[in-house]
Amino acid sequence: MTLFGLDLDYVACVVLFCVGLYMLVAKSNLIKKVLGLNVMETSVFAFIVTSGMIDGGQEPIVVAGSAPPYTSPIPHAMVLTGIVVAVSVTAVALALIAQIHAHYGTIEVDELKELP
Amino acid sequence: MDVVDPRPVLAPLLSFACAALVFAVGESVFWRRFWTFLAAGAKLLVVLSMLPGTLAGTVYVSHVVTFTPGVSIALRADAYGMFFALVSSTLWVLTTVYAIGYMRGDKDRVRFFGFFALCVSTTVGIAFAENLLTFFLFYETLTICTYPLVVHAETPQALRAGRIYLTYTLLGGGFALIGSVMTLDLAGTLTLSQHGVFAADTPTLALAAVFVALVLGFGVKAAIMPLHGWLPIAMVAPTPVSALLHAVAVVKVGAFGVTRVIYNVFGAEQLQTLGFAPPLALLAGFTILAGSVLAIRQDHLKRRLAYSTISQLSYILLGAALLTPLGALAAIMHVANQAFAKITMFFVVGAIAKETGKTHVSELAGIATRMPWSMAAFTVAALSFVGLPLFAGFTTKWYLALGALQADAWWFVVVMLASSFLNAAYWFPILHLAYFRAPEAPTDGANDARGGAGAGHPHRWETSKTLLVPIVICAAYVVLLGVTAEVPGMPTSVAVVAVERSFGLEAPLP
Amino acid sequence: MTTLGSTLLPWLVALPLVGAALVPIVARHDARRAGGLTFAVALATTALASILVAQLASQGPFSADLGGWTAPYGIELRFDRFAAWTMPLAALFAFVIPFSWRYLDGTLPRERWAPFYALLLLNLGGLLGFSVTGDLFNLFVTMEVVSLSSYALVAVAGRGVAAWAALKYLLLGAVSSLLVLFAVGLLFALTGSLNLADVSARLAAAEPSGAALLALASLAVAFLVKAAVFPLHVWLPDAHAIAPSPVSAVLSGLVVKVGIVGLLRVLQLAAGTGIALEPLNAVLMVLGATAIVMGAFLAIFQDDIKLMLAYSTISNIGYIVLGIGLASPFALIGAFVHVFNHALIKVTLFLAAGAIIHQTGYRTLSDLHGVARRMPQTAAAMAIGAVSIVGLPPTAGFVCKWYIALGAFEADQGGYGFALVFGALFIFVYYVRMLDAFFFRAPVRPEVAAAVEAPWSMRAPVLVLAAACLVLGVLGGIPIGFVEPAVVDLLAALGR
Amino acid sequence: MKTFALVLVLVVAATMVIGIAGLPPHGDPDGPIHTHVGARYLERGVAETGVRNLVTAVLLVYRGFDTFLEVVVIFTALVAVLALPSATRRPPPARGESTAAPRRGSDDAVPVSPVVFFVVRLLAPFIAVFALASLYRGHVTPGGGFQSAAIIGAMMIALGLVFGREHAARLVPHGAKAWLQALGPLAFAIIAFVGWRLTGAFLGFPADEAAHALREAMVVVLEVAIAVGGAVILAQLFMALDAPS
Repeated sequence: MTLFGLDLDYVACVVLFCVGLYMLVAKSNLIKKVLGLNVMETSVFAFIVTSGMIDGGQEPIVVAGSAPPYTSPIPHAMVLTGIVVAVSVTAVALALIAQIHAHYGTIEVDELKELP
Repeated sequence: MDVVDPRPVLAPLLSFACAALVFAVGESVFWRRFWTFLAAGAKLLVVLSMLPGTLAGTVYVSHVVTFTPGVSIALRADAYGMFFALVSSTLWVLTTVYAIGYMRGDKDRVRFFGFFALCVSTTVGIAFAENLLTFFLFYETLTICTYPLVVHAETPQALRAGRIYLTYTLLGGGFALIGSVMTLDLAGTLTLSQHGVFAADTPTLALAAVFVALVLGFGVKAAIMPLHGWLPIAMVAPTPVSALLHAVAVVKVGAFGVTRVIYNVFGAEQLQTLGFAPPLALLAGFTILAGSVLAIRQDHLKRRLAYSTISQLSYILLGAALLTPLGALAAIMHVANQAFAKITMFFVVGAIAKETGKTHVSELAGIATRMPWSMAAFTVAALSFVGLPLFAGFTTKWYLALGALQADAWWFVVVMLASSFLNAAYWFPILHLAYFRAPEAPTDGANDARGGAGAGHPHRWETSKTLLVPIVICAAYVVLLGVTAEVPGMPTSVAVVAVERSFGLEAPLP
Repeated sequence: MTTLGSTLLPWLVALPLVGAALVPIVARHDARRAGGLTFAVALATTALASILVAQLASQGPFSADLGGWTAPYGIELRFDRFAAWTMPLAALFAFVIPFSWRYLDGTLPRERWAPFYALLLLNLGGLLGFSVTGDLFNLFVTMEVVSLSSYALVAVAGRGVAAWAALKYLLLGAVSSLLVLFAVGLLFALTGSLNLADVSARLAAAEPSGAALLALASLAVAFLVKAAVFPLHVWLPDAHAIAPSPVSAVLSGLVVKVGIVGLLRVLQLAAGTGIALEPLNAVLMVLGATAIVMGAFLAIFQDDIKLMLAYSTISNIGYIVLGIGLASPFALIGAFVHVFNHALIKVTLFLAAGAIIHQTGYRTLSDLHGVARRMPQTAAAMAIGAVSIVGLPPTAGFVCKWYIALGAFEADQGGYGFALVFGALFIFVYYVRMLDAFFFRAPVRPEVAAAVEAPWSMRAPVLVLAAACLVLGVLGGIPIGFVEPAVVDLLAALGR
Repeated sequence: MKTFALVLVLVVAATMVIGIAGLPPHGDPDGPIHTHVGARYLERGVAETGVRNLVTAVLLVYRGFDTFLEVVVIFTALVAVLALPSATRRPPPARGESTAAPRRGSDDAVPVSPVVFFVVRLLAPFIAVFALASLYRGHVTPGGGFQSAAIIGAMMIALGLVFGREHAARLVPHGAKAWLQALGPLAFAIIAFVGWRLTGAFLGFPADEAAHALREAMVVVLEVAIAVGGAVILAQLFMALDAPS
């Protein structure tokens, strides 16, 4: 689907990316920042999966009853890896936030900046 | 004729090894002295062994490493380098003897002697540098190695002096680096050559930038005004350091660098065409006079010596900037003449401070009766600076005047004469005080207190032998250099070879 | 066509990673074994890397097709002359790890030793993988191994402040990683391939498009963040200063180089595509020069020695970026040699600083007066490192400064040569203060006055590294000779 | 901050949209994605790998090295969390807040509704079976090691929430924990070594028809290792984040 020559599926990914970026930059709460990061990650995954789609294609599992065209398997493999990476980063981020909370009693950047 | 030979590398390497050994075994006084003397003696022998070859026109070369084509570290003992290396190696031996006596009982002697040896090795490295990169490498190493010596006393003044020293010299080093880089960019090579490295069609503006950068860079250490500010301040260092480094090694390296730039980077002919030399000559002339005038006003002995050094160094620059064979000869010879005379003075001043605690001119009344030999040596050096015939300083002035006339610059002769009078004006009062005034009666022991631990032998004759022997030998050299100026086989002949072969000028003397 | 090199290459990456997996197992009953195993793995990796470098020197670049699938159908690891830097990289880890043995006493409780060492090995494996991979997506994954372990290493020893520094690092690092992934997606959509060389060739064959430009720009921005190029450096000073010293050494010396190696990949991608690199180069030059000056300037105001070293990293990364931006042969040679030389120097400095902090308990200059009297060898190593980082001869730092300055004039950008030479001197102002404080002042703290030299397991790495700083100043021709052909090839590919 | 964020977002959005306009339209069968590397995988994937789910084929066989690094990444996350100081030192209670607020964990009363308790208990076995099915059928249907790892991990987390950590921790034998969490990287290393001995290539899979069973076995080992190792790591991550020291 296109509008003004722009691929709307891709544009949706850009919008999602920017929503996440806004959360990451503008929100003061650290958890919300990490959520923003997750939204950005999701948008990139969506973008990659979208790029591998093919019109009228089906999942790339070659069994009896399936027939070409298949969607490209590579983006799926990439996104699978990407998700695992994203989970790992999120886990470490949450662990760090737990540290910060345990030590300072707050996870608001505004308040953290005021601390000595 | 170039001959590949390991000796140019061996000479600095010996002092490097010495430094390493001193740091390793330094706590033992015996071994420290043993290695230092062994290395100093061995190095002098190595340098001397190359002398016959140099006089015959042989140039010893050794390549250490090549980075990329045109950029390498290599050492090359040409006649000019040999001359400088000879002076510095000889003085290392003498200064070491003196320093052992002077530093007795002082703290941190391991550090002192270790860095001392490092400085000397880098000086020889500079003398033998085959290209600008090698030169710069040793030049900056010298800066760093001198720093611990300058701040040796660890007093606030010493630390401040150290910082000022580093600021001046490192900024200078920066300019030298830029100049070297531009040289490589313009000429495609860094190798110092007899007739300069630049092609005739190189843009003048670029060459001017290179000249300014390099002269600024090396001029800092040569203490050309207005880049001289660090030298008087650095006099807080222990006297052997002031003597060897701030009268000989460090400052001479600067002057040596400027001469190399004039003759081996640009070449006399090209510089003649470009016309960059006269401004430098003017600056040098100005420094000669201004340094002398300032020296008169100093009451602190070492500071007076420092300003005198500033003035004397510009003789070398002036001689080089005249671009005539006799001027160049004077410049080279002055490297030795000034070194021996000035080191004599520093030794004497150090001995006086050590023995009596006196550091100011005004305190010197009657000192000649207390220390007759030392003051005799001082007198010899002073006369040399004033330029009396039969003393080393005369030969310089003589050739310099002839060189100035060769270049049709008669007014430099006037500068020289004026400088002689100024020299007399600040040395003779000292002699007058020392010989013809009765010593002041000790009033309240303040002088002794100022001398600190060193002022402990009020009734000893003269001073300890380790101080006196180098003083006398240096003074003897001053006379020797003066009377043997035209005797074949003496230092002058090396200088003549250097003018011919290293600078590519016609023979200055028949 | 399986040669010894291509057979061993995958194991270079796998060895430390598998070693990391084994560390917690081996250390189940005795935490001290973790350090021993880690050291053994680092040594083995160094040996492996040395063999590969020897192969490279004798046979030229080689690659390994993983799983036997030839590129672009599988993942390709490529060992070229730039990748030769993996050897010193692994070797530096082999110095950092024994240093950590005694350093961890009193820094970390024993039950966390095994994870700490495992993280170090993961970091090493990731760095090696990142340096040798020839595959875009693999580049992303290896980069994540490096980043993730780095975030954690920053926060390992401290509580709140460390976690906060690590989180800042993580958030910026994650965004830059995401940009890399986004760019990989774009390039894959454009070319259908993930192999670096193949993507580059296919980009060159196609019309230059805005998407390719966006991909390269995203990559460049991402790697500039990773390299902490001023003004994208905000995460670096705190993270590098707060981390335990061995970690600071690794982060400052090696991990920031991820950004530089990444920039190199951007150049390789862009080669031959017809995309004009002049704007990128102009930006890199300005950023590099700014970073040199600002890093040095900010370092002057620091009293904390580790913070100061962190700022000097920013300044030194500026050298490298400037060298890459100048894009003349000498500048590139200088930049790439500095990738290694800076690593060596910075590891030396951080380890020496770590030894001093560990022995005295103080980390600011004003507290550390006179420390050289009690720890002369460590302080001497620190002095050599300081002289070297400023780029004074005869040390390793000088060689690079010389070449980059040379490159500036070669590229007719003499002004940048000035910025480089005098920006470096600027920072020496500060180091002189440090040397004064260490060597020429009386101790003010009783702990400093009573300190003793660090144990040999900490002192030996520091001393050997300091000696290497000096040796590489004189023998600087070796790394230069190694990099030169690669730079010539790269420039040829870029059409210069 | 908000204004800055908005400006940044707008600039980024504009840049990205301009860049994206240059992409080939997606879904086009003649686009580069579908004609280059991907086409070969679709054509010869089944024959070359013996795996019918081509995503799995790409993941484990064609790009196995990526997946090796992927399990390393998640292992890194676990080690990273374990390396951090324990975060259980609670902050001083804020003003007005009761110090007796209930804490989760088996040592305190677990304020979980009986409904949740029952549902989790009831569903847990089914979840486990689903995970196994996803693993077992992974080469012919969507699914595979990572998916089942996520499912098992989620199950363990749910059990941990309901029964308390101690109960859940018993699901992972203590002595084997160190081995299990490293299962992914270790299995990859072993398979890589075996593949190297068999085919001469790191992580190579024997291609000839005779070695079909062996190839199958290697894939299965990897899938199981990913599933078990991943699940153990996920569960441990969760517990470490909330571990009392």
